[in-house]
Amino acid sequence: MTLKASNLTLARGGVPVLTGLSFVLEPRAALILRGPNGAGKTTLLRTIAGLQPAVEGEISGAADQIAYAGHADGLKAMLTVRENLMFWAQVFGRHDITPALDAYALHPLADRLAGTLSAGQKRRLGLSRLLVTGCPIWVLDEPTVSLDTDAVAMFAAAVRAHLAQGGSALMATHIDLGLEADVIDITPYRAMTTLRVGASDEAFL
Amino acid sequence: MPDLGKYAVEVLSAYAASLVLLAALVMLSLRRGRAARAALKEIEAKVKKDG
Amino acid sequence: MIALLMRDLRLAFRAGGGFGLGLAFFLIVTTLVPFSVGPQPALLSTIAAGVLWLGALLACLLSLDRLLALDYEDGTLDLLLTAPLPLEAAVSVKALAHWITTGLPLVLAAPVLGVLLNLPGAGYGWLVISLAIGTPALSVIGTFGAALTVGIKRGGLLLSLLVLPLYVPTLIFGAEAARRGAAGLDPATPLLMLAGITLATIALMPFASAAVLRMGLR
Amino acid sequence: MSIWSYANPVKFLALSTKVQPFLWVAAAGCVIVGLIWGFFGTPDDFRQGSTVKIIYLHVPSALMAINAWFMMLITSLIWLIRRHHVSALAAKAAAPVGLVMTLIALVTGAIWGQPMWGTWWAWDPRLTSFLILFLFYLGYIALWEAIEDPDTAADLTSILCLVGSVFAVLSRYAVQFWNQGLHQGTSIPVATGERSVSDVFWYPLLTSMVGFGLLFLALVLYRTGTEIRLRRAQALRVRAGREL
Repeated sequence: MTLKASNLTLARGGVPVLTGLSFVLEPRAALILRGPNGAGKTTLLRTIAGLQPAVEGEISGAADQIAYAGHADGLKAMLTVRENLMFWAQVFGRHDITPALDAYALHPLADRLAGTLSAGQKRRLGLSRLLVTGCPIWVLDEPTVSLDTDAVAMFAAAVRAHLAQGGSALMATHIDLGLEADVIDITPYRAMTTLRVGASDEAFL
Repeated sequence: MPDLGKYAVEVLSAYAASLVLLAALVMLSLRRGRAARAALKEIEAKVKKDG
Repeated sequence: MIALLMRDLRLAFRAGGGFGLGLAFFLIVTTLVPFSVGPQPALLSTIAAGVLWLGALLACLLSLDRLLALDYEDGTLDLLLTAPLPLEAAVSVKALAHWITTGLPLVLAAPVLGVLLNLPGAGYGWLVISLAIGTPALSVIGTFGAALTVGIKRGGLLLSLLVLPLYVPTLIFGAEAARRGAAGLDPATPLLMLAGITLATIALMPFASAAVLRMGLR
Repeated sequence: MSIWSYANPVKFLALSTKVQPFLWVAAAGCVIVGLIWGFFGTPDDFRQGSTVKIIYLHVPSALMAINAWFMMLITSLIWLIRRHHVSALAAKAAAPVGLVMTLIALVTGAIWGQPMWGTWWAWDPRLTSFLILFLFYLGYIALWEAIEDPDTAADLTSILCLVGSVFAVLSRYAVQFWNQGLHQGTSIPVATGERSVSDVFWYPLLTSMVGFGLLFLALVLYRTGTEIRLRRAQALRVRAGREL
């Protein structure tokens, strides 16, 4: 499934942050977003994931293909690792969570309550959720936050395996994962404050 | 002043209460309106100076 | 959908899940009533049906602010929004889970508390029936209120302010049915109206709740 | 030129600034004439005595209390369908006015009810409905205040207004079913065209109702202007902040 975004204008809090951004994400490819804080990486990823509408432009090939992982992992402290994963697998209509446990070395933790895990372990659990969704396009916002070197390696391996199976990944990260990935710097697409088209407060300027 | 008979207190208090409420509403609206005008003027002047 | 229901139920029954809080609240409110109005059996038996309905309603309200706020805080709502599950179905399931963990225990506990308030013998059946028909509406309407206030810090009080007026028709018909039942009158009309409200809210409110959630999470 | 062109804030402000002086004068004139005429120029009712004079406040405010919600319902729908900001802000501006109108109707009603029914408050369907309406206004205003993003606030309050309208109507019937009530029938039945009020009372009442209507309009226009200015100030501030 090819994800295409063309001529996107995106707004945060009603004010345009990015404009004129286009990219294509082919199967088996990864695309890494770079840009300073506040450049609009999270806004872009949330828009691609369908959590907010684009002000202008078109996104194709995204419907029901996307597994999104944001800053929060959607874990329940009072459920075990296994129960948390099983829940997300079932929401996406699947049942097998063993590969996910394998990929992030979660077997020893499987019956611990998620609330008792360390921050890095929680993050591993959150990332393993991507594997149980079975979705071909991963949209990841700072996936490596609070991961140690080993865990980053596990993540890189998981992404590589995902790409090898025909999947694709779009992520915002500052860490070099050693992937064959295109990098797109979104700084030049920053919307000028004079840009009015489509802003929710446009009528008031 | 008309003769209000035995209900004078009721009638007068009804008028007084209503007029006070209406006056309060108008006053509050005007105050908020003036504050908004002032705030807008300030920011418009600043934007013009900067840009 | 079943997965979501099972997860919500499991969370409610685990430690800190809040199951039983509503029930305890219901018990305390019912216990406090005689302290405030006096212990005369005749007085208590006339107000019993209404007090029990009001207590159940308040107990329902108590757990609403956890209904969506917890899922919002840990990011589950965002992830559910991107999942292939329609949001309308998700909020319906969450309302159902709320009813099973809050409404249903209240329905079952009401007759026991009726004893404390001298509920007339004829009233027990109708009280349970009216609560069983009416409490699902409370959960569904409450879910709408929870969806409206989901992104708001300290939205609990606001949630009550928004939801309580919406509860008026349900309370009127529900308590009326229970009261008529207790007084030995025919409760059919208010019960049918109550059933109508419940069915209509179950059918329509999830769309409003889902729309509101989508707008609020944007 | 279509009516929608006034959905543009600048045009709306220009027009509303132009008509407002006339509106204020007309509103004040009608309210004052209606009330003075009613207060000094009408006889006492043979049953209700001088309390009948309260009608010149009670009926117009009750009328506007309902019309204000109705207006909010329509402007909310326009916002949801056509996304005109002025419409959403007009709904926001009208809510406190409606709240005060409801309060006046409740207070005058209670003061009137005391000598007539022997009680300040009765759980009569009309009184109860107005109390519920009051609660709806409170909730609506509180929701506007609680949400930071103005567009999200407009969206959510619009839906609340829609859902609230349905429940308000439902409550009206529920309350009627629940208690038949003391309140007299409607004073101005629209359908039959027959009035239960005689001409002596009717003309000052009509003047007062027109006055309250104009006052409502003037207040809403003024307050909508305030909201537009605040919104513009916020928009400019956000953008000025991002330049830095």
